[in-house]
Amino acid sequence: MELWTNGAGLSLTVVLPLVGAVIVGLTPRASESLQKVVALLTSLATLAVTVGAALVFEYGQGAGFQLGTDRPWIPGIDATYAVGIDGISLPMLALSAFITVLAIIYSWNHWDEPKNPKAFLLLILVLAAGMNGTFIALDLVLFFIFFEIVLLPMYFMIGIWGDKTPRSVPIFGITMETRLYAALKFFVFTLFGSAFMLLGFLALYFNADPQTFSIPGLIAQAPALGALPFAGWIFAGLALGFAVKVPMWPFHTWLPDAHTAAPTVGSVLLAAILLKLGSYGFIRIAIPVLPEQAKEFAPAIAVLAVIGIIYGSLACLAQTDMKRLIAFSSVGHMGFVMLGIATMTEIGINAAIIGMVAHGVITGLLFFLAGSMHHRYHTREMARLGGNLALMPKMGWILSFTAMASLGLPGLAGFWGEFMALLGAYNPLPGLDAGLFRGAMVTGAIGTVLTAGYLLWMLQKVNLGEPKAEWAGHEFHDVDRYEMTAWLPLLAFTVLLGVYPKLVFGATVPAVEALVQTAFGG
Amino acid sequence: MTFEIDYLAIGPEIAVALTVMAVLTLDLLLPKSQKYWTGVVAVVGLMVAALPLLQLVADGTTRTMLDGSWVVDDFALVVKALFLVSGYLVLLMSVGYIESDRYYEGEYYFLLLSSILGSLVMASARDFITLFIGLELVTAPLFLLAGWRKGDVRSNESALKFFLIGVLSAAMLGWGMSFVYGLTGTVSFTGIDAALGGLLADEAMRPAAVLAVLFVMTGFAFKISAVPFHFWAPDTYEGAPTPVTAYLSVSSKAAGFVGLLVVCYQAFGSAREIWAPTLWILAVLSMTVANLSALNQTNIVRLLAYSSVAQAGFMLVPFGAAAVGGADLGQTFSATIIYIIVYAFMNLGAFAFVLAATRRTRSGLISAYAGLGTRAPGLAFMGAVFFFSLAGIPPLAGWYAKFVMFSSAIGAGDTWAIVLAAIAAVNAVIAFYYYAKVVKTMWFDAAPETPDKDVSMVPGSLQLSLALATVLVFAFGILPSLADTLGRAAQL
Amino acid sequence: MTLVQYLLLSSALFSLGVYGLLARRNAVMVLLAIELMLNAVNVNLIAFEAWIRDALAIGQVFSIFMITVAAAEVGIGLAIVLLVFRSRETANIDDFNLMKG
Amino acid sequence: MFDLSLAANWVFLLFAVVALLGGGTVVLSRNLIHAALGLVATLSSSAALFLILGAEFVAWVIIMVYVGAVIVLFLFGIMITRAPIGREVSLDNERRGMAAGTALVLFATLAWASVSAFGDVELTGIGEPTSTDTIAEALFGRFVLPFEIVSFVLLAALIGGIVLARRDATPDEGNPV
Amino acid sequence: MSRFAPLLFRLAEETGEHGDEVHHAVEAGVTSGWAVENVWIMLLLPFVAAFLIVLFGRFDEKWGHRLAVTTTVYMFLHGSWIWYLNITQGVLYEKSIVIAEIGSNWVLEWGWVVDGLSSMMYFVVGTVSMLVFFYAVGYMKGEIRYAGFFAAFSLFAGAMLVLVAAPNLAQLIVGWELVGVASYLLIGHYWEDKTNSSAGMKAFFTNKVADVGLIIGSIMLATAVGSFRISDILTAAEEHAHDLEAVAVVGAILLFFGAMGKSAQFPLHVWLPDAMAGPTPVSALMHAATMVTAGVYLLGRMFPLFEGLAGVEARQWVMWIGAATLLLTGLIALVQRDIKKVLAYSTLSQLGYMVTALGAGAYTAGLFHLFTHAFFKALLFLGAGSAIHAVHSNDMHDMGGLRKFMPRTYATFLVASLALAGIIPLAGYWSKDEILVGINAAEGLPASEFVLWVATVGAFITAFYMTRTVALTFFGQYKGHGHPHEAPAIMTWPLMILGVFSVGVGWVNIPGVYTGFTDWLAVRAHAIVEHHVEGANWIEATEWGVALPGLVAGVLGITIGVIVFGRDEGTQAERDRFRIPVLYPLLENQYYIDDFYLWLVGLIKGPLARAIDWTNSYVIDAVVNGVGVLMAGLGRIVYGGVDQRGIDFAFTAFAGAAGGSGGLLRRLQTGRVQQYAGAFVIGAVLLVIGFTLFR
Repeated sequence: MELWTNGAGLSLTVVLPLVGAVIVGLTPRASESLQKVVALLTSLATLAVTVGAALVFEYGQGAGFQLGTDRPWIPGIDATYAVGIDGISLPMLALSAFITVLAIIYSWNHWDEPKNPKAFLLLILVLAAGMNGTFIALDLVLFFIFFEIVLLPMYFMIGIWGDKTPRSVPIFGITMETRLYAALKFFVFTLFGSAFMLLGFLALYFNADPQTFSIPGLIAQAPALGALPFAGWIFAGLALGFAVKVPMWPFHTWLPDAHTAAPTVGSVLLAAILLKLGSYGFIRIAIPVLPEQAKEFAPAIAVLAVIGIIYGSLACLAQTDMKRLIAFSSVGHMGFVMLGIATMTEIGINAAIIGMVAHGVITGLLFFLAGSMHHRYHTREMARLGGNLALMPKMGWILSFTAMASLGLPGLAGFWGEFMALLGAYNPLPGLDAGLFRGAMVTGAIGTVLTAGYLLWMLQKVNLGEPKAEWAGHEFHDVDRYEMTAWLPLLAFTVLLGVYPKLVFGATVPAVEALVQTAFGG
Repeated sequence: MTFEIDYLAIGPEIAVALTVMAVLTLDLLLPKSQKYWTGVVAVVGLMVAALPLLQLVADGTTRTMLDGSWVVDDFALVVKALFLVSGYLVLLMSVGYIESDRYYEGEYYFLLLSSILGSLVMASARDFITLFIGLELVTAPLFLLAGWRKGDVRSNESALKFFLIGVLSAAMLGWGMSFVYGLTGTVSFTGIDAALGGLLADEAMRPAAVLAVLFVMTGFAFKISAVPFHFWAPDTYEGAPTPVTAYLSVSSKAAGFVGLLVVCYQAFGSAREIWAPTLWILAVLSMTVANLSALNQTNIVRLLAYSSVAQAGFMLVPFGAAAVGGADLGQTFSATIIYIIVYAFMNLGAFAFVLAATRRTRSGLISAYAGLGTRAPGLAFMGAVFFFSLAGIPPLAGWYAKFVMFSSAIGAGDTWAIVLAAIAAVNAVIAFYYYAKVVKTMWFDAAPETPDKDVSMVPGSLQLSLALATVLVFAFGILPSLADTLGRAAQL
Repeated sequence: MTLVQYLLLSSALFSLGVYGLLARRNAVMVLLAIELMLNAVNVNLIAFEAWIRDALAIGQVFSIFMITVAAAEVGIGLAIVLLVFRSRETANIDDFNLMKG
Repeated sequence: MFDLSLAANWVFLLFAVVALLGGGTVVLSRNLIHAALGLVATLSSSAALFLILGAEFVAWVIIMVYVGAVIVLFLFGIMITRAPIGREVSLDNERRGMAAGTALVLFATLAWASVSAFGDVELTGIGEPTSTDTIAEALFGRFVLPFEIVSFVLLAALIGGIVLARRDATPDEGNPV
Repeated sequence: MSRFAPLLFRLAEETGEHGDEVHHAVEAGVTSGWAVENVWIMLLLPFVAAFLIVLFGRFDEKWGHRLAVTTTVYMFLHGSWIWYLNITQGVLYEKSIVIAEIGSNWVLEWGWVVDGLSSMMYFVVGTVSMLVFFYAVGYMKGEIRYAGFFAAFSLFAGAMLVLVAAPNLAQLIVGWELVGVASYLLIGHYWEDKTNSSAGMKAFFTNKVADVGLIIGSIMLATAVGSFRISDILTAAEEHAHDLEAVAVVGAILLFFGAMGKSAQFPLHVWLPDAMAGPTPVSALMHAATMVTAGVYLLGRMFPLFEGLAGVEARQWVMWIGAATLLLTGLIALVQRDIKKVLAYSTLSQLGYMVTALGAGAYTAGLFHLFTHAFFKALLFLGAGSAIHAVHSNDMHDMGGLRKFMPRTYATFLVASLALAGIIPLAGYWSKDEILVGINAAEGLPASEFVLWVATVGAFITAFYMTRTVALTFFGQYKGHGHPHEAPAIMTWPLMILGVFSVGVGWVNIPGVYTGFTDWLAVRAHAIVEHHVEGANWIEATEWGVALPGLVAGVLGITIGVIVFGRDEGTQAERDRFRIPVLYPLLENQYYIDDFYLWLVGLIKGPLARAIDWTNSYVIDAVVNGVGVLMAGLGRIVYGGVDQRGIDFAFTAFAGAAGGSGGLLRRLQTGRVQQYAGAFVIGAVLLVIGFTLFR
């Protein structure tokens, strides 16, 4: 079909949400249901396009990008509107489109103060455009644009609908509202990273011959680029930009604040998709374009990843705020993703991708749950919760299930990412220090114990035990229709991915194989 | 010797000059209540001036006259178009502002148009005398306009400071030009360029040559308000009427850059070893000092003043990158132009927003914008667009300006250029903080209890300028080739 | 006669002007100092022209422009001083410190 | 070098000293009127020097424009602003030392550059006045555009100056920014 | 010895050099057919049941047992059928369904293995599950979350089957951890009480710690071989593949570490006694068939590796740990008052036997003990549950004299106790005897004589505490409240069936008479080499030098037990309070291992976690915030100090040197415009000088 051969189909994943955003923006502020319907329909249409793309996608074809196009955009700097997907981006694109729909469904009757559905839905749709765009972009400039576009809506989401309780900044004796602190921190941190990432992109461009921003074009020139005397610096710039987004220790501190402060849907999108932009960047750009440098940096990445795993888990154990605990857990989980990437092997990178998808599904759901519980209890202090399973059985069981999935229970989605990352780390790419990676593997495996520890501990505090006296007279509404509609698909996917990981591997394996073959010569 | 005048080549200038006269005459004839017609004439005049410009564009050939002292090439056409459009936007912004008080409408437009005329002259001037006079014509009316709010002592003070520094810079510029003349025996750029290289190589001549080059640069450094020649800017910006400030920060600054571009790349082309490192230092100083200073500002206009100093620093980055031997001068040249083009519209937008917002808040304090997001969402949206564009966040136009700026530095490839790029990158992050602070105040802070004093409609002309700037900021951001093509066409 | 003697004279005048600009308190005095500087430029231009003697007498033409501009500047400067004086009842520059930001 | 056997040099010395004394008065005098008169002295001496150098036209322009018009303007300014006429202690600010230092460094730099570059240039053919024709031709030929443009500078200064200097019946209410 | 005709695999029956060493390997009659090809139904059904119970349980709680019991009946039938096929013909079947292929050599699969070992487990799991499920229908009647209980129960059994069926290590890990989760849910069934939920957490968490070993070990072995398939790994082990050789010992020990968690070996045993917090049927199932046997099963499954390539170096640890467990936990059982805790520690001790046996290389003996133990231990728990159900207390000091009230329970419990004590001819005797013989034969292993002594002493201890338990519970006077009465039929029927098993299952492997069990288990794809006793009849075949001390130890234990607790029925509780000074507190506190773990966990959760959190806020974040504050401060300095004061800044330093500090303040307040101008000029001059001097 024409739609799929000229890139129009893929472009729709960006254009549709934007069109939706404009329509929502034009509706009168009072007609909320119209806005909701428009937003839902656009996101569903986007999902449909993504599904369509997944259907026409040729899975067997490893190398090369499909369904894309390459059109002139900014001739002055040789930047083109180049889009396309391969087996690595397809799952991420699908995840993004999928989570967006659920976020909008969930938003149907959940509005954080100061409500204003029009603005909120508009931001979700803009965010969706940015996220989808990042996953289809095949030009560094285009990638950069989409990578940055997501910042704005998220900044506003956190800043306007975020947590309004005061937060004191230790040591400096400053007190400000959590949302303001978090929004600023989120933005400045990411901007800092991406500024250096941009410098890296430019350095790649100028040292390529012919000069190009095209990702496939640069990959084709990887040997020459890798031989540059300062290629290590270029990689460091790229890595800094991506590492902040992932986030890797020690660039992670924006994450707990941003996730905790963001409104529920914001946290969900942040955790489910935005973090993946960083790790995706590593796989899509940093490694294939500068494989030799990636190899040089791999031990450092692995060490930081493992520190992140242990550090994140231990930090979780010290949290009293449920949402903050879940937020910190992302540091650990993304540590596994990065460990997988650091191995530079097929198995590790596949692990990273399925880990990303699984983390998106599971942690997204956890944030939904944390939000809904906050909605009902008006507190996230675990010391005040307890007996949730008795007060709201459905909510409680879903929470238990999701926590189990999050701790990497085999048979559920989270397992493969962790397990295979460890598997990859045991036998990293030849040439990498196997001893170090094996040490990382053991430490990472110990991290899984700690992960289990804090999640079980959270369950015990929140779900189990007798309900606290303060909730004695309260009527709690268990999971409602919209919540269930938004969560059931996630639950289903958690099981499906666990039982049949080929859902993701089917797409990724040939692509990753090609990637590793090209980068490291097999 | 006879000198032919090519009237088409000075067509835009003639049109503007006629408009100036028309405005002045009309001001004399019209009764007080009808003075707004002067504004209308001014706007129309600028539009008319675009006609010869379009003709020249269509014509396509480079026109040279008066012994090469007046050149109409692609560079001149692009920047003239920029001056006309930004002048047009400033006029639109001025209409409501000037009407709202007793601001001597006719004289105001007269002075503004004179300044625009000066900037047009600068674009084509290829000798020092013409350039000097053009520069003075840009600046002199602005000294006066800065003090236009006669009842406000801050305005008076700002005019005085601006004037004193301006004249000092004119004196230094004059001194420098006199030395250039003395050293080379000519004032035409091509002649100077030919002679300067030898002079710099001559041990005895070198001090004088350096002095000449740097004193000339000083004059332009004042105009673009680069640190440490920027001290007038915050005070003057704060005190001057806001449309004038907008003009100062955009057109006047752009005129300074145009002068700097032709002087550096043409007249002092062989003195790159002098001006490029100098501007490297000025770029670093401007970015760093201005950005850090801006962090603590409470007044919106003063904040924008420091912002514009910092942006000047970013615009100087390509010059600094040119210090590298192997730098692609075409690249660095067009990087500055593209930056100026993009900057013009987002900064004008920011000022238009300030004008519109201040009509509601009746205060220049940033904190007064609290809750604007709920009180006037459309306006606050545009404000966010302009401020984030200034911060360089995609998909707003500012990103591309920053992009080409970084690109020129990285493209030069030398360590110093990359250090400059890294400093610029850190500065871009710092700058984000204060731009975001304004947006934060508008959108995140709670609205004050007291209702707005004046919720009257924003004047149509101001709305138009806001809308135009918003559209352009989005258009340049999403399709940067619009600005890119113009910028790259504009080669000397 | 040597060129440099004129140049030294103008350098001295220029420097005196700078001193006045920096040290004087009264705005009118500062204006006077600036005139001194602009005049120094003229001395330069004429001296150079006397040496170069180009066909167009560029130095002289330039100095005429310089004088014209200087005259305009004086007019503007005095108007501003007058304006400031009217609102502040002083011409003392030290007092112009309203905007500290 | 400076040749004292040449009469022109004595003339130069005379006017140069007057010019410098005048300049000194401008920046050092504690009396505004004296300062203004100091400027007159400087400008007149430079006009004389211009005559020596053959720039007749410029010399007369200086006399007419500056001594005739500008100084009068200044005196008006001095009187309108009720500037203290007579000895005034506080005419200089506290940064005299700093200002003097700056000026000295500047002078040293300028002098060094001048001497280094033009230390050995002899001015020959002095006293042949440039004909006004030449200047007119340049002004209306090669430099016609700046000539036209500079009129706008003057016009702007004139009109704007009037507006600013004019005393308004009622002060405007003042926009906040 | 009966042998089946070789069909698929090589027949490897060779008599060892010493006559008593037998290589046995595969001889299978059944390699296809409905029963073995459709094991997936048995694997999937419990999960479907669990899902359906969750779905329908809220409409009617009865769906809980309806679905669950139906499932287990099916499991029993299918498992029994396969077991029957194995007994009669031998079964060997393996099926794998690819779920993902990664790269060139990594394949992820779901599948099932049917061979002697797994069909034994299918049978045990199916049978014991079914009986316990029936029992639970009565036991759990009216309890909170009745349906949910059965859902988790089904999950428990299903997970165990997934583990047992695993043809590859990845699936094994999946089943392994699912068992852990199900146990977490079941132990913490009464989660309103924090003790119970903590017990669940402890079980899960301890297992998770051990799983690290399993996962790393699996990864090491699988990487060395290039496949997760157990058969590939074992083939490589048989062929002494070079890659595997390098990691075999470490990998095997790590696998054993994983097994230590599930099979609760010392010192990872701490979770098992706490797991008594769950309802009694859970304990019965967990101790008999579904969870603790997993570790032993794993050792059995990987036995060719342990026996061959990993060798003594790995196996000695297995044996020692097993011996330590059987002795140390047996001792603790002596001092327990909670009847279920006694049984729990006895389970630990018996697991120690099994592990010791496998460590010593006695493959059949270890698994045979697993087989017999499953029945009598399930029976003991169900009997204890029945007693608890009657007196509403776990404390044996609240019981006493129950034989009068609950004759059926008493009779079956007694039989099971004797079986456990290893009294001839009950089931336990035969398996324990074989273990002792196996240890005796393990000459190559260091300290095997000592371990034999430990095992013999263990037999004495076992007999002693079981006697104590029976005495305190069923003899003497009733010390509790109310009138205890016999449990309903649905609970006693399973008891009696299990009683029959407890008596008879040992007879399937009597040396010299009928060694069917040995053959049944030998049906597998990879050869096992072990010491095996042959002879005309069991008296001849039995190595009495080993068997007799074991039997005597058991009898002695019972005798002393009867002497201590049996005589004066009125004061037995009194005598039970007898304390041996140092030893008793040590046993009472389980050698303080629990306390050590609690301290450790507390350390991690408390100070360490807080330290990390502190680091986050006060170090990393402090840097981040510090940069922000620094920038703001720098901004103030630059703005106020440099930008707004201009050159004064420089000149103040100038003047300061000259001692002119008096003018400082005034300087700072003077006219700014001239400072600007000064900066302007100075800036230009400095540049000129700079460029001229430093070109």
